[in-house]
Amino acid sequence: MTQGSTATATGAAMRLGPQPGEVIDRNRTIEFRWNGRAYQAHPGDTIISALAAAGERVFSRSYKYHRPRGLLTADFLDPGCQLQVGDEPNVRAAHRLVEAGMDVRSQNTWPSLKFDVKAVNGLAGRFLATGFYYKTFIKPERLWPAYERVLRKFVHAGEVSPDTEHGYYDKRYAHPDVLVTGGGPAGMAAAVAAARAGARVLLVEEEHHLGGHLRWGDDTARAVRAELAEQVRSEPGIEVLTDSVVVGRYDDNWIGVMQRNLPHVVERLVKVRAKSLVVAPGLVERPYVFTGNDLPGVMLSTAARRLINLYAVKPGERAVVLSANPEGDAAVADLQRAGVEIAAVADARRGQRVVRARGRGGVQSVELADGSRIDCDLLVTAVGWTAPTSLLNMAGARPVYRPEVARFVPDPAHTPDGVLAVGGIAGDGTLDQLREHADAVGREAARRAAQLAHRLHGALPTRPRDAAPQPAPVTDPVPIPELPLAEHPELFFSTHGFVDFSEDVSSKDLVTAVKEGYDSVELVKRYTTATMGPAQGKLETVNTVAIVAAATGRSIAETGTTTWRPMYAPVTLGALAGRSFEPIRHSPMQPWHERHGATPLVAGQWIRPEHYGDPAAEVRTVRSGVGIIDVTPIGKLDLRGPDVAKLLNLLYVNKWSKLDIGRVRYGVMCADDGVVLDDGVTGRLGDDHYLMSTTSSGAATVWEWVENWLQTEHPDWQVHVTPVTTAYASINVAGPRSRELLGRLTEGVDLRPEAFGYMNVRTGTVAGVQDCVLWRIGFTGELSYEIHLPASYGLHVWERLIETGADLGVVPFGVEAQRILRLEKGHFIVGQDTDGLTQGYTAGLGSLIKLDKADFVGKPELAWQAERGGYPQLVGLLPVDGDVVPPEASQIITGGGHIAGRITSSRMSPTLGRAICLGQVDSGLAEAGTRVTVRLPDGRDVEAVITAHHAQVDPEGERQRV
Amino acid sequence: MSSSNNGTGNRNGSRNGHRPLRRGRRYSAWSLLQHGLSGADWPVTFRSHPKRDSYDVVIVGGGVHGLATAYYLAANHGIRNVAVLEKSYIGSGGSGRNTAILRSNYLTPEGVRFYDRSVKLYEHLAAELNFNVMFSQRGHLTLAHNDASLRTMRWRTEVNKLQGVDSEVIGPDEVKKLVPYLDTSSTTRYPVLGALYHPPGGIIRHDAVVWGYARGADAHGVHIHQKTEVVGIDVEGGRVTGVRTDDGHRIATPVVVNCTAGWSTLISDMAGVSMPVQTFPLQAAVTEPVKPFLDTVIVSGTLHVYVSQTDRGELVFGASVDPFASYSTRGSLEFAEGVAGHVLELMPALSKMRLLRQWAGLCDMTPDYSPIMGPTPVGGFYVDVGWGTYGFKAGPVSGEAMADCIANERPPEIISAFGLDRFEAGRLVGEKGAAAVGH
Amino acid sequence: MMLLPCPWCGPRNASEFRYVGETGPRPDPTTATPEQWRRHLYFHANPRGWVRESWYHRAGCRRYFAAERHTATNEVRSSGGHS
Amino acid sequence: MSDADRSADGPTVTIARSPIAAPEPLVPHRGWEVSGRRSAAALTITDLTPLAKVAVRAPMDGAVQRALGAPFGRAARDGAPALDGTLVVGSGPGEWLVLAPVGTAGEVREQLAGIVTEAGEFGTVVDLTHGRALLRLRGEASADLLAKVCAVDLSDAVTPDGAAFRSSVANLVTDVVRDDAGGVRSYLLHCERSSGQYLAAALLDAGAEFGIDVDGFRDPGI
Repeated sequence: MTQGSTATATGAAMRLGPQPGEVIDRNRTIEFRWNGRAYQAHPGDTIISALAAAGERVFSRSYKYHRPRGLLTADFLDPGCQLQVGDEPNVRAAHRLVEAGMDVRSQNTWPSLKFDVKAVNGLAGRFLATGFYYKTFIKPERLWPAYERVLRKFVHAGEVSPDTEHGYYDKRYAHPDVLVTGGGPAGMAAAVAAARAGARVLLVEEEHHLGGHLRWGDDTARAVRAELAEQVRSEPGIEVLTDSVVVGRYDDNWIGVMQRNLPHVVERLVKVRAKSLVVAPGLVERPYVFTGNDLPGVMLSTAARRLINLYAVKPGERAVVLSANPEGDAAVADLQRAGVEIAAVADARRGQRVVRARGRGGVQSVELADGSRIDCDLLVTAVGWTAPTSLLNMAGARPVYRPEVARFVPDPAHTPDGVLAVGGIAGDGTLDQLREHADAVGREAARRAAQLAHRLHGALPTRPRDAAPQPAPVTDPVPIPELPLAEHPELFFSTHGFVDFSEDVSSKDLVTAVKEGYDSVELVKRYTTATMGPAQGKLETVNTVAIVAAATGRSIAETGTTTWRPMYAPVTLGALAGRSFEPIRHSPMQPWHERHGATPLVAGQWIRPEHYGDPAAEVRTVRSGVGIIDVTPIGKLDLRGPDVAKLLNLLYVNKWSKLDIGRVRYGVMCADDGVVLDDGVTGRLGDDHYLMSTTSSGAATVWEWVENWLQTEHPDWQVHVTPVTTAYASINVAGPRSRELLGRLTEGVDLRPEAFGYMNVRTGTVAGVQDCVLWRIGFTGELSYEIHLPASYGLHVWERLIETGADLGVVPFGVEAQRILRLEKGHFIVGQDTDGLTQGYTAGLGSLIKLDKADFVGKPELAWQAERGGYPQLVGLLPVDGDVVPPEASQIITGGGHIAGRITSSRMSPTLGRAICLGQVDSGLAEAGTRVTVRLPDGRDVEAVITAHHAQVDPEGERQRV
Repeated sequence: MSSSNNGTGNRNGSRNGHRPLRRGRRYSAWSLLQHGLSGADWPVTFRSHPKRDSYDVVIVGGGVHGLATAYYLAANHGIRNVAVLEKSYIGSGGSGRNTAILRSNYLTPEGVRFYDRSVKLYEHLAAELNFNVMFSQRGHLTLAHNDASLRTMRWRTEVNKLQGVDSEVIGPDEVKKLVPYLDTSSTTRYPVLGALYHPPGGIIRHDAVVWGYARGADAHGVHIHQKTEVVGIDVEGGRVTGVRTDDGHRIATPVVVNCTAGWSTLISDMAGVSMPVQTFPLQAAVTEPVKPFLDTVIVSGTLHVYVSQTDRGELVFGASVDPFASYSTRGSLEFAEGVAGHVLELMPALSKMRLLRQWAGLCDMTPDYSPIMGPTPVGGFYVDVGWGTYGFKAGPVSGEAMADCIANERPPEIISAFGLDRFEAGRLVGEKGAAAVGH
Repeated sequence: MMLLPCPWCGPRNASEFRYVGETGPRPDPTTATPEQWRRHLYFHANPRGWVRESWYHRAGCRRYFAAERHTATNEVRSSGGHS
Repeated sequence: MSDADRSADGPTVTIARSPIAAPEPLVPHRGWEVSGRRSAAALTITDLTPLAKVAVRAPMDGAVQRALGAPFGRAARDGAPALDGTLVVGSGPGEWLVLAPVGTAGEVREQLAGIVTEAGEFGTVVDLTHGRALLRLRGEASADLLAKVCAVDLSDAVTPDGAAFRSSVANLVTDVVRDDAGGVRSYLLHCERSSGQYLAAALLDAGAEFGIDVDGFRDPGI
């Protein structure tokens, strides 16, 4: 590829003199690169207008046949104008403004745009007909992957680079009364009318300037544009977003808007909750289907007019115009003014038709239905319009086909109250009629918005109770004048040609599909992929429907359209993603952990220390001396009220009626299907005051679950639940010397075993911090105290423990050491040693579950489980070879590879110097002493013995009771 | 049950006047060449017929399950007097709305066996049906971002291996080799700790599967009635006697099979059979095409997203079902935002790709994320429903098993765990554990 | 996104809520048969139409409430206290 | 502050810290370590976590509510006489959060307990001073900033001065109080303490385009 640095910048062979409506800044010239060569443009040019001004007319190669493609619509939808710009693929180059230094390249060409090797596909076209994929490459089966690799090379698109940086994308919310989508004359008029009626209005325009088709119209049109634009500007209640597009309308007028022209961000998604939506996208000009209709030089009348009037680009030298409407006639006048020779005007209203365009690399001649053949390099067609009704369809409206106007028209009867349509999508008429209609609709949209606001805001708790009531909104609807629909001949196709340019689907393909039995428009779409390309059917759908209708002998109305789905316009993943909002949670001691080399562990939203270098050493220190662990994420619920004991009795499988003040108790919760839900200890701090702990991961779930039982089943119970998980920093001080360490820092609590025994709770002062809650419990199996202290002092107390315990050899320990300690002690972890179907008895809770309680959550299923027997059981296991740690999830098998259980937890025990496990096994294997076979991931089988206890260290629990 | 159909006798009514089909015109490169040269029309792939007054079996739902059931009833059991009733066009429901991912790396032995059979059938489906369904076995990766999901991956792997299914847990470096665009650095919010790699998994052309079965069933004499909605099911003395359709027909039949997704409760209600089912939308989306860079299917259970790239270059995205039950297929902006955010968490270089289209299908979720298959308390009324998000993967094996179940009047072993009676009996299937990391 | 009228906070985006779903009265645990109990646990009316269901305003007032919603249109016609 | 800076002997001085990293200079304030930074920017964010925060639960629309003076959805400074210098926020149906000057949590808790007792209703009082992070946004652009991270309509029609609501802010459940100060638009935001740093970072990021700056802690009461 040539390096542009050596090439001369290519000038402006086709640039016209100044045009009255032009949007380019002739005083400045910028340079960019096209396929490696330098080109010049004026600010305001689109990439394509600059290239067209330089005389370029081929911008891409087509999907299947690699035919050269040029300008068709000269706007966002243009199927032949998708280019690679730097690392951005599929840029709509007829919409994107040129920027200095842009590196623009054609896509899908090899080795070059002018000479494309894959163009031989064109010769093979008759064999690449509809559905050819389905009919071949069937046998031999083993060759399909090779065929597929070739197919994937032919993909018609740009490239993404693995080095693309994720730019700064952003979002915001907006709550306008009225959202107007489309800033043409009708959209502007509706916005102004709504604003003048008191509404806050958001006006969204896809192009870079307001004005719609007035921008490329005559002097009168431009004068009206200027007048309306000035009205919009002077209304303070209107916010205008240009180069922005509504991407979808969802339930209750929830609307996504993509905003592209911002200084601080690449793109911004505005999420709008509008009270009224006014849909004003205008009309999309429809291409005509005939042989050769995709040749560069065949373009729509709106494309020719845009080029001339907005960008001062001459679309060709000698033109044929096929005109069925005033837009086509206006194009003739524009072309003449631009100095384009008009070779012929074929007037479709008088039955004239184009049947073929010929040429290599571009139009060279055109054949009319009467057999005449005219040499030209430009064919402009004006054969009618498509109403882009997507947003209305997303609101539930079904468009109906009106043959006399040759287009689908929205059916207002099936449109929800909050959605109205103005402008070309609603009807035709003079500019004055459109403005009058839009004015009425704008006022009506404001009225409906005010009514809705009155209904929605009336009872909001956030409004002052004594505020004056909002004035009742006007109730009489604004009379909306009927818009006429202009008659238009039905022109869809004359001969076979391309229907979907981006998918390379021809009318012949559609007819073939129908003949093969794919005879509804949806099946045709799926079989041929017509309408599924980047223009999203806006150019192709109606022609597709017309051709399917003709092929099936049904009318267009009977055939109907395919479903228009969001997005209305393609939207970048970056804009949809926006900023990443993933809350994370830190304990107050996190700065210390980070300073002391903790390896972070992501546990849900929490970031926790997994270890501080050597988890096995941490375990040994806890067993022999003292360690401290940050257990702040443990869920904590403050429970107050006279009925707390009732609540605990309902939620836990064990009994709570007789828990004395100062005592804590372990409890397990099951759901009503008997499946283990959560566990933890709860302590009684006062008469009507309890502190409940839950697992870290279960904290939110348990809180919502508790509230559910209280609010829906027992609203009469007097209990208040306050989540206090992060109101407390939680530190577990564990190990034989923990009492000694704590004794040095604690005031107001007698730590002697006879005063503060196992499973008791006290409150007191630790390291000068008052209101600390101390639980004497033993998840690690050692003498240990769990301190819950006011969180703001967490770091202070932690640092004091470390300092004060230095001579005792205190170490911090992390989650991994805790997992090992608890496994040595045989405590199960909900969600690891149990799963979504593990009922209480399976988890070994038989002695805890009190079926003699009148009721508790899960009781019936647990009673039936006990009665049924034969359930799997959680057991302790010791591998016979103590050096082999069967990885968690290793399967326990019996003869023939039958699965009879699995290892749920396993570690090398630093205390015992051997492998230890917990596992679930079928009931027949649960007896202590049973030998089972464990299949390791590497395929080896090892033996393990079921033990009498889950605990392998101190099963009697003597160490924690000292 | 025996076939009362006259087999191939009524095949001459082809609309376009072609000679009668012999299992359709064979498709091949040779026939493609012939047609290319001669310009002749291809025969009709599947025909429409007038409705008969009675059929031996009426299947409700013209998706892959219904059509496969019809195909195997005819092909494997000689039961050809079968009607498939489809309220819209064939494949318009879940079959045409899923993300076309196939795999068999489930959690429970019964699940693995069942889906493995489905993958095996899919592997040879193109040849069986003489219709290229473009099954692309480019591998399937389920990423683990935390200990718990890594443990579940290992669990699935070990069960898979014991059932002879190719699965292994691989580390971040190997993952990076398979998917160079993936951010496998350890500093991301959701670091990739490893993945369950399942080489036989991949994607398929979902519509082609529907059309292939329709063509095969049609060739065996099955009647496919599109745009025919069932509005009632007649039950007398505890047995099905017929169905009524929206065009006023009553079709007599001793056997009705509910093969619908999204509508299974409504159809079962017509027969008076209540269901442990809730219907949720499942959304999907597709981007504009870019040059292929992603071979494997990527799934992240933690981030609720799955991604694959089609042979057309589009990325296809899916997520978990919507957060509340609904029969709406309208799609939501939150889905598009969420899926884009999660895809960029995994592959940050894709921020400039554009989402082109989003849609939704309906999923009938059961309490244990496993299907409901087989007979019901109403005689002759069978169900093949409750597929949650896994229905398309199970199309062939379900058709084969349901055909067997109907022909032999008892559920074959491969679906014995999936009976409707398991819920009242408290025998839920253990697939619940793997559901969080599905697709 | 559907706007869900919280009886306490007023209309809010549905994403602020947790869907609980169809809820029926819990059968008497002392007399329910396994079949009755499991019907309560697992079976749903799942209509395509109006349904009375429970929601939890997780990001708002943290109250459970019942709402009547049309499952095809997502229209909500009333919401109020629980049950 | 490194470990070496600490003296092993001497009386224990407890130091309370906010979860939100404070920009220099760090200064002590009534037992808290706070930022002494001063900013004159038009849009500022201030960490008010040291303020006392006490939660009250009691029946909605009962005697406690009458005494506190703020119904659900509204915040009030003219509550019970005993609560001078506090801001009473009606944060939920039958749920209040009382914000008060640093170090007054104990007194406020007792005063509130007295109100509950006097009302004769089932009510409870919980000190959440250490359970919540509290921030103030101040400046005319504060609503534009919030509109980037919060879906609730911030117009006067929906959330006028004194409005209190709980919603999702940057995907985090957050309590928001519109509390204009000196005629300038201002919002108080509070969330679970453990996510305070996350929320502050999200607000700073969203406010960058408006020139947001950190203004350190001052003890203005509330």
